[in-house]
Amino acid sequence: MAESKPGFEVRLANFTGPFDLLLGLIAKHQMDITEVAIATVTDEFIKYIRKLQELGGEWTLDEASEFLVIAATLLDLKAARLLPAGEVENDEDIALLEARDLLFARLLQYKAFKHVAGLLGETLHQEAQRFPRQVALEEHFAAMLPELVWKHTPEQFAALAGAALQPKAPRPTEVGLNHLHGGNVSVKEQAEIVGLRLQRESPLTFRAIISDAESTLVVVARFLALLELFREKAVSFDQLTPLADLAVHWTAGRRVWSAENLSDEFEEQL
Amino acid sequence: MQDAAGDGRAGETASGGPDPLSHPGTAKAALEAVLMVIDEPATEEELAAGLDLTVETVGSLLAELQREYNGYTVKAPDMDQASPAGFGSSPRGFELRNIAGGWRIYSRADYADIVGKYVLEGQTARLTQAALETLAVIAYRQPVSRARVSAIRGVNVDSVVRTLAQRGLIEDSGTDPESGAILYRTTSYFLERMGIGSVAELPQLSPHLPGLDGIAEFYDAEGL
Amino acid sequence: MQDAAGDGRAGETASGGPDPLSHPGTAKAALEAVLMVIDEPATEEELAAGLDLTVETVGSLLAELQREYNGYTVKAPDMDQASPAGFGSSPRGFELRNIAGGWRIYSRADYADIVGKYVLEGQTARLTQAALETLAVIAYRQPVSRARVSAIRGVNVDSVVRTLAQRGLIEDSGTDPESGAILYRTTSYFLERMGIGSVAELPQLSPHLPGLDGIAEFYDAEGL
Repeated sequence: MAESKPGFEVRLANFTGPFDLLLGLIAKHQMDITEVAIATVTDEFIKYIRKLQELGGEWTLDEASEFLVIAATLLDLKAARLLPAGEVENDEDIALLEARDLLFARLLQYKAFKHVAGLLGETLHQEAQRFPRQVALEEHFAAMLPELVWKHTPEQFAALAGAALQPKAPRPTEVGLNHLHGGNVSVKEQAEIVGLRLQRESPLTFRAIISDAESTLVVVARFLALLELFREKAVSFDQLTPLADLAVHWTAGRRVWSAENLSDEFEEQL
Repeated sequence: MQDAAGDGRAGETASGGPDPLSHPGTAKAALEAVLMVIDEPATEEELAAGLDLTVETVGSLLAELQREYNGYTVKAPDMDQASPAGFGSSPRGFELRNIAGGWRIYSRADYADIVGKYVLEGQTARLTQAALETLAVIAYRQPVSRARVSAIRGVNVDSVVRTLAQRGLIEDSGTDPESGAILYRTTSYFLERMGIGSVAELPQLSPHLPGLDGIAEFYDAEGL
Repeated sequence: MQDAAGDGRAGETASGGPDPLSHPGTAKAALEAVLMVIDEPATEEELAAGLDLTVETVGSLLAELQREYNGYTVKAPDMDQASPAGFGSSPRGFELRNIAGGWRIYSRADYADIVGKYVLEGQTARLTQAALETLAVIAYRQPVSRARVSAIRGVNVDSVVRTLAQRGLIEDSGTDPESGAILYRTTSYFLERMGIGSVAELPQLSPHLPGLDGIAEFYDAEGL
């Protein structure tokens, strides 16, 4: 498999999804899933997504967002590691722990399926060596078949054809997965919200900016949005002491600003 | 089985016209004749009904044919020593297999390369890794919605599911009463392609899930 | 022919992997494997080419197989007396026939009554909904491959297409030059049943259906 190769060459075709990529990275570092060095893996994961983005013409938004969800979770975990160790103090910490356990549980489960998928593939290949006898019915038997009852008028037949040829509308994805999958949180959208809010009132603490975030994912998205805004020189930060409240200042002035200006940058990055 | 020695002679005298199937030799050849025209696996019950034999008789005749096709050099212990020839001694180019709940004739795997030159149908392209993973999740979690498969794989599986359905490996199996989501299951064609009798024969998933005993329940509780 | 006695042993050792066909036993089994699964009768030349044997060798192997299937009680004079078993002694349920220069395995005529009864069992005079829809797609998209029909219908149509062909409603119309897939078209029997003179007389599809050309591209884009 590609994972074992040095250099870990990235091609989109190498991975069937974010878990596959994550497993690949873990394997590359010869780490056990249960004791993954989050920081290392997160950085590489983000790096590879970025590289895939640069390479990939076939990279659809849909696929990208799946990778992004995992990336956000990893970032979240990495961020949590930077906090003073060990203490579970509030709901946020507990949520982080749950997010981590869930991620690893899903990763392990995926690994099991990936493995049996390999077994299925081998079996299917082995079995394809045998060809079933599947010949047309000998003519004298075919001639014995009862005369076909045919009641359709050409118009009825055409109606049938019309229905059969109608492209089937892709059926909507049916179950809400927000509790597991994360909703479709767009960094761009969050940047828009954060930007407008800061234009109205500045400075704001990070705590205030995320005070109405409905999920961890939104917190992560707003955090990423702020980093992007910082790169765009639209905001600046100050923090009086480590772990004190982070104050965010709007520095883009009164010039007309919208997240649209950032959109290309964002889409390429994530 | 004690009649096996007489098969040869019975077959010859029967060649003039249809013999009552009460004679085992004739019954076996008739069964073989039917196996030549079926185009999907036939169950022992179907064969028995069509041939007017008991299911037990059909079962033992099928086993006998299978053994003949696979070849043997020593005579089976239950064969009469007086039998002049027995039935074949080297493996034939084909085999009789019991898969997906039915019996069917297949070319022997040893000759795949040669047979493949003549058979265009049924030579399907290998499945991609993504398709295999999706198929595996559906096989082990069926009936299952696309959303759940997607949650396990971490990616959207809509187009892969469509491809698997077009290939006949999976099918709709109704909708989930709660969510209204379409549920998918594997088909008997999948079993045929896997060479197994039922999904119960798939390799166990649990050994691949070290220390994750609670996980399945956890996900079930999550309503996925 | 003097090698016939060794066939049994050769066959067994070969079961581990593909053996060179230079050994007559292996060649015969490979030939048998091909004959068992081909749908259209194959000429000796075609068989010789695929098996990498001379036409003469194929001819004598075919004769040998034909004799085995037809059964014999005394050993053929050219068979080594030391052969423990020879190959079969009673007629099999199938036979190898040469029709118009092509060879194929058929069910033995002696069992035609039984086979006919089996075939007719459960046969209906009506087409299933799946068969009707598939026929409709073929009628309006002909000539069309099964893969394409599968893509349009979202399910595997292999067995339905076989039924339609068996019913004489559709037929092979050559292969797609690009993919090599078999293309199907409707037959004159289909026109007869529809009561029309040509496919051009089929009613136009509803104008508010999306253009069929667009559909084609849509499905082609799916890589099918």
